[in-house]
Parts: sequence; structure tokens; C-alpha cells
Amino acid sequence: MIALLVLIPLASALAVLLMPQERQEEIRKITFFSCLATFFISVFVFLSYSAASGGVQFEISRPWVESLGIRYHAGVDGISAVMILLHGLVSFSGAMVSRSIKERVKEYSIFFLILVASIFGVFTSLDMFFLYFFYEMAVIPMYPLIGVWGSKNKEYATMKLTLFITGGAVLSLVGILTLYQAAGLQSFDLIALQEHFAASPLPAATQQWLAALLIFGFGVIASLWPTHSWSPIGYAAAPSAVSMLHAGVLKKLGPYLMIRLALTLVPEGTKFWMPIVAGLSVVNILYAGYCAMVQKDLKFIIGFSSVSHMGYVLLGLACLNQTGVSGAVLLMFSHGVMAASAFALIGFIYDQTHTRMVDELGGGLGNRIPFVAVCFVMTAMASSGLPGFSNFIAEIMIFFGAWQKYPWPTLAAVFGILVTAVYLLRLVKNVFYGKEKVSWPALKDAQGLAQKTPFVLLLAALLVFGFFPNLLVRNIDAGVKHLIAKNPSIFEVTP
Amino acid sequence: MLALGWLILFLPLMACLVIAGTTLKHEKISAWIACGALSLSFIFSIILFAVLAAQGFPTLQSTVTILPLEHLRLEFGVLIDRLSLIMLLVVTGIGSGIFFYSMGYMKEDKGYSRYFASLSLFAFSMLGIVVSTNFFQTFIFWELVGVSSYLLIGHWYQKDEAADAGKKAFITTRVGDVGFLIGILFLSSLSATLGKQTLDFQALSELLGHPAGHEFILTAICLLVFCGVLGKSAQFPLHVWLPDAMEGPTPVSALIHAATMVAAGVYLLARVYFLFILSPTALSVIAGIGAFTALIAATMALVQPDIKKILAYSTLSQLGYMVMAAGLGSSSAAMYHLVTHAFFKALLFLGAGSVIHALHTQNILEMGGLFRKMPVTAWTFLIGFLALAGVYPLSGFWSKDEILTLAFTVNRPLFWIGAGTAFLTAFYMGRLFFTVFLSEPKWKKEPHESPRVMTTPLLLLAFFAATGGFFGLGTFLHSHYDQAIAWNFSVVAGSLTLSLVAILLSYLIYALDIPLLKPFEKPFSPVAGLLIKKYYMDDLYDVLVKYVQQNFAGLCDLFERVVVVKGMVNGTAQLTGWAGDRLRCLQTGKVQFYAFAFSAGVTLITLFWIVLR
Amino acid sequence: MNLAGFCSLLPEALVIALMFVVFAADLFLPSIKKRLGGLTAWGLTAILACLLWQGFLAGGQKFGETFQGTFLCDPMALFFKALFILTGIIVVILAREFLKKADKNPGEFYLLILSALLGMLFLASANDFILLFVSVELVTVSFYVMTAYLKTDQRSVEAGIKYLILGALSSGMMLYGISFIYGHTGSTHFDAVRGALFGMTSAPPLLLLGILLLIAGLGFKAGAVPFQLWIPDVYEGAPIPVTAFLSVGSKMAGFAALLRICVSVIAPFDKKWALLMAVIAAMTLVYGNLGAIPQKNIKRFFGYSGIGHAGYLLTAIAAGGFSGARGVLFYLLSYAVTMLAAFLVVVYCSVHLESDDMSAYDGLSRRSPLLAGALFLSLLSLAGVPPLSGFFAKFLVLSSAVEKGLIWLAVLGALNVVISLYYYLTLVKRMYIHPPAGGVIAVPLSFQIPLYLLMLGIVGIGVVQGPFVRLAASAVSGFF
Amino acid sequence: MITLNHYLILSGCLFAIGMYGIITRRNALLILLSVELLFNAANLSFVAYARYLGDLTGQVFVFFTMVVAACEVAIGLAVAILLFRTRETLNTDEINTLKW
Amino acid sequence: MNEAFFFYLFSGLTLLAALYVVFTKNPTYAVLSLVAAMFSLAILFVLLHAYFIAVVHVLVYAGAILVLFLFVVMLLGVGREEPASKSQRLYRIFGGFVVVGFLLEIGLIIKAVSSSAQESPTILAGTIEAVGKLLFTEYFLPFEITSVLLLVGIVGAVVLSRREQMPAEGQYLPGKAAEGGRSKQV
Repeated sequence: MIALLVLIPLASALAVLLMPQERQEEIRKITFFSCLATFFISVFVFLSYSAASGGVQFEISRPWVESLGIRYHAGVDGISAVMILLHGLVSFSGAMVSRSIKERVKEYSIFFLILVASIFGVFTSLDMFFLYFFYEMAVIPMYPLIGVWGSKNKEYATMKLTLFITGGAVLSLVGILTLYQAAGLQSFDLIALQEHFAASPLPAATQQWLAALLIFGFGVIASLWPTHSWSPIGYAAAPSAVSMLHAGVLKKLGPYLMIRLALTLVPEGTKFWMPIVAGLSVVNILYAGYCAMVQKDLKFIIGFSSVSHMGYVLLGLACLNQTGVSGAVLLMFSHGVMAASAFALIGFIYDQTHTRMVDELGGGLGNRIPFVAVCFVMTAMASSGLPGFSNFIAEIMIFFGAWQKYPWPTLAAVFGILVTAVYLLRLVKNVFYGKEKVSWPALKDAQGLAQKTPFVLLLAALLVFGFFPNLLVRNIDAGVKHLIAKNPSIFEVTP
Repeated sequence: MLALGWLILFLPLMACLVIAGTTLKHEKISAWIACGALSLSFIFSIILFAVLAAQGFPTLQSTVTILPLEHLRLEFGVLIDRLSLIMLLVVTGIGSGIFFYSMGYMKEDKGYSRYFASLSLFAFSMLGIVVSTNFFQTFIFWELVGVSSYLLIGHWYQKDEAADAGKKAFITTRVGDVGFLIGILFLSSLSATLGKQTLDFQALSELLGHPAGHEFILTAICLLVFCGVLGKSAQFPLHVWLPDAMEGPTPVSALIHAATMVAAGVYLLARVYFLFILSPTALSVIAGIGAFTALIAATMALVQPDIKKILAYSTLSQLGYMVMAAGLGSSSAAMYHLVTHAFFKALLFLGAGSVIHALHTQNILEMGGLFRKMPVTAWTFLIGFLALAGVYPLSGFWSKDEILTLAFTVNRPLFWIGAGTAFLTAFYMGRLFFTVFLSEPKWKKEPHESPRVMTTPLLLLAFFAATGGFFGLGTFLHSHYDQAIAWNFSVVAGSLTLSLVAILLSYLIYALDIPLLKPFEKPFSPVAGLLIKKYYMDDLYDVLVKYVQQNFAGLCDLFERVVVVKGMVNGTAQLTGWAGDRLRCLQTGKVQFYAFAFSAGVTLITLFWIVLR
Repeated sequence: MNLAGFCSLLPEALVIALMFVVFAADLFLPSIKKRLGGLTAWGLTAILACLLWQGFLAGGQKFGETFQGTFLCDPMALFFKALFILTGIIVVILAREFLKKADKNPGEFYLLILSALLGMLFLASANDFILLFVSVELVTVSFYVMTAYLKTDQRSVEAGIKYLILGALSSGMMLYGISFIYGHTGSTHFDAVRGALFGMTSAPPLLLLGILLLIAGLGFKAGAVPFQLWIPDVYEGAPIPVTAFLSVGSKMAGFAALLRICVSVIAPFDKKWALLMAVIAAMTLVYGNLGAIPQKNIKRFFGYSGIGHAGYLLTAIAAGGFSGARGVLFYLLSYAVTMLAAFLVVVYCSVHLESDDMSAYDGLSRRSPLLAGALFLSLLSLAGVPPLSGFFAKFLVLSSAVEKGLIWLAVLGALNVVISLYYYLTLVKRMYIHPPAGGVIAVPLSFQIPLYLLMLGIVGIGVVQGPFVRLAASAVSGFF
Repeated sequence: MITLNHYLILSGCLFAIGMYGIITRRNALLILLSVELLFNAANLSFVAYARYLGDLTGQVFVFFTMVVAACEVAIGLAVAILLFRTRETLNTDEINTLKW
Repeated sequence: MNEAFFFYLFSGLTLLAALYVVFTKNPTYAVLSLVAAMFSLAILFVLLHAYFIAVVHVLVYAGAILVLFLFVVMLLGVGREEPASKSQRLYRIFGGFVVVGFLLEIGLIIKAVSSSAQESPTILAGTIEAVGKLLFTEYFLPFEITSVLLLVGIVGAVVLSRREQMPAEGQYLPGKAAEGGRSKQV
């Protein structure tokens, strides 16, 4: 079942590859239906994951490279069930938004589908090798996707993004290899390794430097300060569907892999670094928040905002207790959906106005494109952590979790929600409210199902899980509980 | 019975969702859905009140868990007791009135349906605060109230001022919310150390029965929670948003910036009074802030030309009164004043709305002589005015004097401030009333009385504003945490005298145009300037925002661009490129050099690996 | 010489036969002359088939020794031979395309390709220093001629003389080194040398010097720092099919010899060389990857990047042991397939765009999606990006380094992935992002088929790594 | 008594001289001549070892070396001629079109 | 005693000739002095009982290779080298350092070698018969390869040195177009 999540997009990519370039409509259809199919599967997986029984479900295990102990071991636990749902949702919306791509549709679709497949690959893999394999594989389609179909400064941006993320990835690769060798099991299987290391942990010093490689390696894609600078400019340059996937999902691979690898395999080392991560995450929150305040470009604002929000995720992760980690995962989901929605909306405007500069848009767009404006206001509210959206729940959980461990950083993080509100409301005001200072005669509101669905879908998800957070938290908690059960020593158990 | 409570809470939300989802295009239907839902809530509240009255007002609570966190259940529920019942009645009652009033007032507005959706959302949020069982739920609705007020203030978002005001309101109140949230975090860990991590009001009040030695943390918690109150109830120094919020439609001002939302802070104080009485320090701070706000707001109201802004400052001042009352030790006095104030202030706002509707201006200097033209409005406005001024036997008299009496017994300096404020209140309200209704007409187009749908709520509210003092609310709300208030005739008589003198003065000056103030104009012009400039608070915040925050943000951005991007990132890239460029200089293209390097390499490796080994 | 012995010599014998056929056809059959390229390519394909059949028969066992054990046909030799012949086929295709335009007399060029190939084949099987030396020289001498083949082109000749002088210097070094090894072990036979080394308690310094000089000589072929300086110049000056052959065939030959020396001769001294090798590997990695950044000429660019790849291979050799050797083989397999695909594109572009400058690749994806796609795939594979073969190769190499505790080297290698990704992506950027510099380029079927096959190989090896790892493992398992 | 070491030192000297020649001479032909010195240093070493080991392999190796040297010289001279034809010089200092 | 005398005589001669090769300005003299070096080397081979090799050495080097050199030197009419430039002097100095260093290293290393291996156990004669036997048994394969090598040598030399007509002006020459007008055509 879950192998299909990877196979369907890949097969579709192959199909697109064999199609002649001119048949754009068919190519779009293939992309759309393949994403639709994976979306349904992801929803199915999410719904049928039983939080009560917990653990890994939908397991597949096939030998792959036997001499090295590499197996295609896939499965879903509580955390990845949620992430799969996120990716299914965002990639489907992304596929719909991609309709605005008009040139070189074939190449675009191929890269897009590969991207979709590889992210699913990461979320379903339970083998260190495949985790890394898919992770790196996801990075590369980004390059042409941004480089070719992007805008403004795209060459610099895409190069920077690719190099940064690869740089982080290869560092973590050394960590992964060392873990493999250190275990001496001749196996990359996460579960086997986890049990092995639980029974015979590595010495503390080794754990520490391994954890450093893993955490700061994956920290790059999570835009941990100061390795975040690829992020705003990368998103700014990317076409909207790619920004959506990148900010929405790909960025979440960092914390996800930290949980999967660092937290489970080198728990003591992770514990050692987490206070530093907490400190940096606060820098993320406030620094990126303030940077967002003075940006002129819509995507830069949202880009910095995503850096800022990843700070919350990392803070939640750093507190190493159930509430915090669950909150972090929930925020990964919520912010993913929210960021996707924001980028989709900005892309929608940009496609018609060809500018994203706040001054040039001139304000007052709310009158002309009310639907988009309403969606954007809702997204902004979700982003600034207002109740009703799942972001709020997630942030609250993170605050509660972090409060027990890092009171001072938490204070700063709480202050961060104010900063967020400032730049987002300013953005909303300057773009959608006020008088129309520049007239955009050609600007049309979203019309019809095809254009409205992605926005509605994403916001509906935020609202639904905002009102019923337990739908998600149930699964997440199951996953996190499992983590805690495996490594009770590093998790703070509050009285 | 609690099902009724849930229903009261969720009816407005349903209305909001239905309007947003289906009837955006059908304005009439939207309006009726919203009004109907809130009226139903009102009716249910009355039923609830009646039924519970029969049972002697037991405290009822029902909760659902929305998030079972590790050691903390985040819950959502309905708490029905005396306090919340009264508040339910006020919110749904005044709310319904204003909803209906809006149907007339907002006619021909482009965002009619949107307006009613937001209004319903607001009602839902406010009711959520009222019935909240725990801090978490309060915080949720606290934020939602912020959102809906943002939407409502910014209803005419095409107007830059309205959009800015909405933003300002949201952000200013959020400053308070940050403190509130931190307070909640503190509270959760305090409750954990006391035995059970909880945020539930009832559980907390039991838990905090014997708080041995947590004074400091308790004071901190109280002050942090009070930050939330500062924001929502617009107390100094977070009061700046409220006057600006008058950019919204007048019914909105009446509903949320007079009767309900700003009262949420006071309501919260009353609701968690068990917490505040544990910290005398916090209480005295609260009282001080309340009194200070009351005074400065009243002074600022003296010079305003804008009818709504005068009312806004008056609201600030009255809220200061309530907060002071709570700080002085009686939440019931505060609540009492809250209720009466809700009536007469809503009345005043709606009356003002009626005037604005007729004249299309908000400047009182462009009005005058409306008494004949708009009799209903005028008479009801007069009632509101007198109630606010605290003239016997109108409702304001009772509640205000309770507070003054309390201050007189507890804290004499604050009493003097309160008395002074009472005088000022009567004076500026007199100025407003007489200028608008009794002075020489300055309008050009003949004004007409407002339609029935607008005047009916005026009449109803006037009734309650007049009679609000006779329902025994003060004793009804009295809780065992409160100070007992002994009736003191001299205080009452004194304050009444003060009010009457002030009204008389203002009548002489503004209705009869006797230039009594002439001699004071010269020497006091700097003071007037200060007042017009609102004590430069807005400018101070502007400076803070424009220079401090923006510059800090600019600094971050500069750091990002120069140090992080140019320095660390591009620097590394350039360094690598430079190294590559230098390195290839080895590639001189001369074969002898290559041979030399080859031989030297071999020689060196031999040296290091074999000879020196 | 028994039948098995002859069978083990079969590919070499067939190549010699093919050489004579080509030679004769060139001299006496002018009608065939035009189709000499096709003839050679098909002949080599047949030989490859024959070799695979041979490997199939051998089934991972040592197939045979002949000439008193100086010629060894073991799985590793077969593995390399298959790669060499594959390289040969592609190079012949490249040469044909190139010569068509250059209007040259092709006969002797194919002959030289075949003779170099023959040298490589013998090199892969060499189990004796004499055979090793002679076959290395056969390869090198053929390359001297091929490099300087464009007689009227200054650059070609310059490359030729540089290669010749430095090649001779390295041969001299190697020879001198072999003499010390011989002197201290009394034999030139690998097995005997190894046996003698096993018997020694401590290595005599002169013997170490001998080994060092030998490694220097082979390192020259492989492109190890500080013996790499010739590479960019010669790659740039040589006719482009020769550049391809040098960068794939010659480099592989160097590593084939180096690997065999390491695993089968100086294995007892394994530990001693690990650090030296690691330092050399590190320098090579850094030099190649940094040097490639500012390059504008595609041939020179591949020269530098090839040095970078040599760094990875040396990393695996430094790591040594079974996993290191396996890593080397897998890396070479991936490198060969990928590089050949890249050169198919590069040569075609170079011939048809009449430029070796990287700016000629501007907008190639619009001009020919196939060429651009193939180059894109191969560049990414070279950079080590999954799911392409280069990724798994680097994975194995770094894994072996980590296994031997060379973490610092693994980290360095990992960081160099980033640098290499940068410069490969600059070329990708030209192809995909820059506007096209001309019209559509048509690619004939004879080019498309090998291109598709190699692309399939790049992806296939990268995705279904298992069988290839097993192959590489079985090729070296005999030594451990 | 002449020992192996004498011969080895001699061959070492020859090798060093050859190396020095390659590094310092600028005439391509003379560089090729110096290469011959290198080869012969190795030859001497082989023969000396063969003598002291009592093993003929060393001498056989020398035989092969000579063949190889002959081939290299043949090609080398041909390339040198080409060089002269294309540039009218054999000075390696001037042969640096390919660089960086 | 005799052996020592001859050794020192001819090794001295070899070294002198070799040094002359490296230092002389005149290519013709260099070739000729290399011939001398080869001759004395051959005599050293004889001292080492490698008779066959000695003969072949003289034949191949003096008879073939160096004659070829001489031809080319004459053919190309290469005169004296130009006076050393500044960089040339640098090469001499640093090259000298490297070479002397290398020599010292070899000396040190050889000195460190134990003396056990130095005694010649048996007298063996490198006669044609003995060497030939080895060549045609154990080293038959390399021997055969050398024939290919020689073929390549011949073909290569022919291919490279054969003159052909220059390509017409403006015609594309692969591998050259990139550097535009930098190369001068001869």
C-alpha cells in the first residue's frame, strides 16, 4: 500500500517522460491524477492507522542490497502517518496550482512527480539508507524546478538552496554511515538499530559528535539559524507549487529526520545538543520574525516567517518531552499546510500581476479578489497562531512543553507570536486593505473548482484539525509515546 | 440544563458558518440568521436564568477534553453560575439589540453579509469567554475576540484608517495576550507544584485555597494575567487602540467597544478573583492602574471633537473605574458597574450612531440643535448621559457610588481620583450632550429621526439604563471574596453634588454659550494641547514602533544581508571559488614545472614517510 | 598451454585479431575503410559478449593462470576487462563521430584505440611486474600517439609532448621502484612478492621506497595529487574522444593496477600506507574539486572533476580491505558508465557545436532534450545524487572510509560532494536555465541507442544496486 | 670490494641526474635524453640486483625496458618533430598554450 | 681489485657523461655524451655478468636510439639553448634542492639496508641462452606484447611524422575552435 505512494508518482513521471512534449493537457492530467491518487492513499493511510495499537503499521520489508544489509523497509508510525497526510494534501494542492505553469510542462511535471515521490519515500522509509536516499533525491529536482520555472534571482537562489541542503545532507550521511558501522549489525534497519543501541548504547562522546552531525546536518533543511539563509530567497524564487512543497513539506524533513535518527539512535548525544538547539531556535523565531518585518517581497515575508515558525518546531523538539515533541510534529503539519496555502495564494497573485512587491501591488486588492483575500487573511491568522486553526494548538503544546524545560527561551518564543502578528497583519493590511493605489485591470479572483479547491482544501484542513486537534494528536502521541518508551532516559518526565 | 448552555454558545457560531458558507450573496437572509441566532441565545439565556433561579443558582459545569496532553488536559466547557448567567444575559441581550439596530444602520453597506458573519463570530467568542471553564478556553476565546474585533473594526477595510485601526487593536491587545499566555504557563507549573496540573477555574480555586509560600510567583501570575486585561479592557498603557477602534461601524463600537468585549477583561478579573485576592500587591497595582486610566481618559475626553471618540474615552474611563473596583477588593462592584455601564454606554453609542446616521458626520461642532429634530434619540441619549454621570436614580448612580464608597473606605487617594473623574465625566458628557442637542444648529441638511429598527433598541436600552439600579445586581453578584461595602451617605451625596455641578457648568458653557472658560484658555492652552495629543501616548508608541522596532528589524535584516548572506554564505562560496582560482595557478602550463612538482612530491613523500619515520 | 589457459586469453586474442583485421582493412580494402568504425565497434561488442560469456562460465571463480602465473584471469580482471571493452566500444563510437568531421584517415586511429585497449586488458590480468610494466607502456604509448593525433593543431601536439615527457618520467619512477621491489623480494611475480613481504618482520626502507615509486607511477595514471598536473592540460589539448578514453579508460587502468597492487601485493603493509593514501586522497579531492570551479572549457572541466573522482577512489583505496576494494570497483563501474554517457553528449556537442566552451551548452535542453537530459543525468550521477549510480558509489566509498575510522576523510569527501555539485550544477544551469544559443540539434540513432543504454545503466545501477554490489564484491572477495 | 650498494648508489646518482635534466632542460629533445638516463638508472639497478640475487629476471626486465624506451623515443621524437613543425621551437617554456 | 678499478673507472665515466648530457648547451654534444654514458654503462653490465644485456644495450641505445636522436637534432637544426631566463634559474636552484634531497634520501636508505643481501651467492651468467630461455617461457606473453608495442611505435611514428596537406583556411579543426585565434597555424 504505502509503496504505492512512491511508485505511483514515479510511474507517472516515467509515463510523462514517454509522452510527446506537445500534449500538455494530457501531461497535466497525468500529474493531477497521480497526485490525486496519492492524496487518497495518504488519507486512507492516515485514517486507517490505528493509534490505539500504535507502533509501525503497513510494514513492508524486502531485501534490497543484501550484502550491505540494506532492505526496503517501509512502514508508518504515528508521526509519519501525519506527515504522509500533510504531503498528500500539499502535493495534491501543488499539482492543482501547477496548472499555472505554461511552458515546458513536460519537464516540469517529471521533476515535480519525482519530488513528490521522494518525499513520500522519506516519510515511509524505515531504513536509514532509504531515508537518506529519498531525502537527497528530493533535493535535486528542486534545482531545475526553481532554476527554470522560478522568478527573480532564481539562479543564485536555486544554487544556494541546493548546495545548502546537500551540504547538510552529506554531513548527516557521514553520521548515518558511522552509526551503521558502529552498530556492526550489517543492517541499516532503523528498528533493528534502535533496539541494538537501546541495549548497548554508544559511548557518550561518540554519541555527541554523531548527534552533532545529524542534528546540524538536518538542521540546515529545517533552516536552523544560521544556516537558514537559503530559505527565504529560495522560496521567493521558486514557482508556487515548489514553494508550497518546499516550505510545506520538504522543510519538515529536517525535524522529521532528527526525530527518526538523532532522537532514536543517539539519544544521549541528542540530549546533549538540545539546549543549544533550543537557544538557536529562539534566535530563529525572533530574528527571522524581525527580518520578515522589513521585507518588501511577499514571498520573502512568508519565507522568513517559515524560518521563524521552524524555530517553534525545533523548540518543541528540543524540549524532549511528550507535549513538546507532539506539538512540534503538529506544528510541522499545521505550518506545512499553512505555508502551502500562503505560497499558493501569493503565487496566484503573482501569476497575474507579475510582481510580489508590496509597494508595487499598492494595496486594496481585497476589493478586487475577495476570495483570495479572505483565504489569505485566514492563512495569516493561522500563521499567527489564532485559535480555530491547528497552528494554535501546536504552538500552545510547544509552549507548554518547552515551559517545563526552557523557561526563558519559552518567554522569548511567546513574544514571537506578537512579532508574527505584526508582520503578517502589516502584510495583510498593505496588500489587501486600504485604497487601491495601483489598478490591476487584468486581476481576476479565483474562479471555478480548479482554482478554488487547493485553497479551500488547505484551509479546511487547518480548520478541521484546529477544531479537532485530537484527530492528529492521537496519532502523533502514539508515535511519540513509542519514542519515549524506547528512550525513557532522555525524556523529561514531569511530575 | 447545560445543553442549553452549549446551545447558547454555539448558536452564533452556526450563524457565522452558515452565513460564510451559503448566504453571503443573500444579505437579508444573512442578517436575519445572525439576529435570529443571537435572539435565540438570548431567549435561552432567559430560560436558563429562570430555571436556575428556581434551583437557587447552583454552579454547573460540563467539559469536553479537546487535547489530553501529557499531564494537562486541555478542555473546553460551559460553566454556569451567577456571574456567567448575568454576563450571558447582558451579552446576548444587548447583543441582540445591537444586531437588530445594525440591520438598519448598515443598510446599503457592501459587506452586509460579511458584517453579520463577523458579528456572529464575535458573539460566539464573547460567549465563549463568558462560559469558559478554564484558562485555556478563556485564552482561546480571548484571541478569537481579538480576531473578530479586528475584522469588525476593519470592516471598511478600503479605508486606510479603518484597516490601520483594526491592526492596531489586534496587535495592542496581543501584547497583553502574550503576558496572559505567559501567566497561564506560570499557572500551569504552579498548579503542578501544588499537586495537580490544571487550568480549570474550579479546580484551581480549590487548589489555591492554601497557597503556602508562593507569594512571589502568585503576584507574577496575577500581574501577567492582568496583562491580558490591560489589552482587552484597554487600560493604561495599552489603551491606545480603543479610540482608534471607533473607525469601525458605530454598532460595532457600541457592542464590542462599549458593552462587551472591553468588559471581558473586567469579567475575567471577576471570574478568577480567587487568584487575585491571593496577591495584595497585584491588587494594589491593579487598582492604581484602573484609577489612573479613569482619570487620564476622562481628561482626554474633555477636548475631543469627535462624538464617538468622546464616548470611547468615556468607556476607557469607566473601565478604569471597574478595574479600580476590582483592585480595591470587590469584583462584584466592578461587575455591577460593568452591567450598568453596558446598558448606558451601548445606549449612548447607538444614540450617537443614530445622530451620525442622520448627519453623516462625527464632529460634534458640526451638529447642534437636534433635540427637536430627533426626539427619541435625544431623550434616550439624555437618559444615557445622566446614567453615566451618575445622577439619581439612574443605574449609573448605584454602581458608581458603590465603587466610590468602596474606595473611600479602602483607599482614600484613589477615592479622590475617582471623585475627580466623576466630576470630569459629568462635565464632558454635558459638553457632548449640550453641544449636540441644545446648541445652535450647525448642520446644513435637515436631519431626520432614525427608523424604527434603530430606535426600538434605543428605547429598550434606555429602559434598562434607567432602571438598572433596582434589580439588586450588586448583592446578586456578591461573592465571598469581596469586600463588604457599607453605605456611606456623605460619599453618595458628595459625588451626586459633584456631578450636578459639572452638568450645570457644562450647560452654562455649551448650551447657553456663556464663555466661562475664556479666562482659562490662555494659561491652560499647553494642557489642552497635551490632552488633544492624548498625552503623546500615540506618538510615543509610534516612536517605539517606527524607530525602535523598525530599526531593530532593519538591523536584523542588515545582519542577515551583510553578515549571514554576504559574509558567511557568499563569503564561503567566494572563498571556495577563490581557492579554486588560486589553485589552478599551479597549472602553469609549463611541463618543467609539472616535472618539478612530480619529483618534489616524490621527494617530500619519501622524506616524510620513509626517512623521518 | 592448455585449453583453459587459452580461453582465459580469449578476449586479448580477439582484440589482437580485430587489430589485424582493422589494419588489413585499412591498408587493403578501401571500400570498408568508411565503415571501419562500425566494424570496430561491432567487433568489440562481440568481444564483450564473449567476455561476459567467459565471466558467466567462471562464475566468480578464478578462471585460470597462464605463463607460469604471470597472467591471471580472475573475477577482478574480468570485471575490469568488461569495463575496458565497454569503454572501448563507446570511444570507437565517439571517434567515428569525431573523425567524420575531422576528415582524417581513421584506420590507424582505431588501431591505436585497440592497442591501448589491449594494453588495458593485459594490465587487468597482469600478475607480474614485467607484464604490468609492458602493458602499462602499451597503453601509454598508444595514448601518446592519439593525444598528438591532430598533427596540425598546436594544442594537440602540446598535449602530446607534455603527456609524453611526464609519462616517461612516471614510467621511469615506476621502473625504478619496481627494481627495488624486485631487489628485495627476488621476484617480479606478484604472488612471490606478496609471499616475501609476508615473511618480513619489518619492511626495509628501500623496499618501501620502491613501493612508493610504484604507487607514484600508477598514481600518475590515476591522477593522484601531486602527480596530477598533466591531466587538465592533456585533456584539454587531446582530441575529444581521446580525452574521453583518457578520463575513463586510462584512469580505470591506473586504478586497476593500483588496486591489484594494493590488494594482492602490498596487502601485508596495508596499515602503513593507509594514512599516506588518505592524505593523498584528501589532497586529490580538494585539488580536483576546487580546480574545477573556475573552468570554462568542458574538457578541462572534466579533467579537474576527474581528479576529484580519483580522490574518492583513493579514499576507498586508503580505506582498503574488502569494503574498500568493493567500493573502488563499484565506483569505477558507476564512473565508467556515467562518464561515457557524459562524453557521448560532450563529443557530439563538441563536434556539432564546434566548440568546447561551456557556453556552447547554453539552452541545450531546448535544442536537444535527449542530449541535455543525458548530460543532466550523468552530471548528477557524478555529483553523487540519488537515485543515480554515482550516489551509491560514493555511499560505498564513504562507508568504507568510515569503517576504517577515516571519519575526517569521509567528512572531507562529503563536503566535496557539495563543491562538485556546485560546478556540475553550473553546467546544468547553462543547459536548462540559459536561453538556447541555436537551433535544434538532431541526434542519429547510432548515438541515441548507446546513450539510452548508458542512461538506463546510470539509473539502473543507482536503483537496483544489489546485483552490482554483489558483482563488485565477488570480484574482490578472492583476495580477502 | 664492490658491493651491491655501490651499484645502487651509482644508479641513484644517474636517476637524480636524469631527474635534474628533466626539470631544468628546456629543449624537448634534451628532456627526452634525460628520460633515457632515468630508464638506465633503473636498468642498472635491475642488473645489479639480478647479479646479487642470482636471478635472471632482472636482466629480462632490462630487455623489456629497452624495448619500451625505444618505442617511447620513437614516438617522442615524432612528437618533437610535430612540435617543431607547429611552433618552430622545441623550447618547452614557450609551450604553454594549455594552462590553468 | 680489478673489479673495483673497472667499477670506479666506468661509473665515474658514466656519471661524468650523464652530467654533461644534463649541463651542455649543445644538443649534439649531449647526444654524443649520452652515447658515451651508454657504452660505459654496458661495461658495468658486463661487470655484473649481464653479457647479453650489455650487448643489446649497446646495440639498442648507441646503435638505434641515439642515432635517431642525432638525426632529429640535425634534422630540426636545433642550435644552442638560449641563455637561462630568471625562471630557469629558479628551476635550477629548486630543482637542485629536490634532486640533491632525493639523492640524499636514497643514500640514507641504501646505507640503512643490511649487508646480508649484498653478497652474491652464485655467479650467474646472463648469456643469450639463459636470458632467451626465460624470455620464451615465463615472459613469453610480455615478449609478445612488446611486438604490439613496437607495432604501435612504428605506426605512431609514421602517422605522426607523415606530412599532410594543411586544412584550408577557415575549415573547422576539432579540438581547436574553442581557443579562437590564440594558436598560430604553421
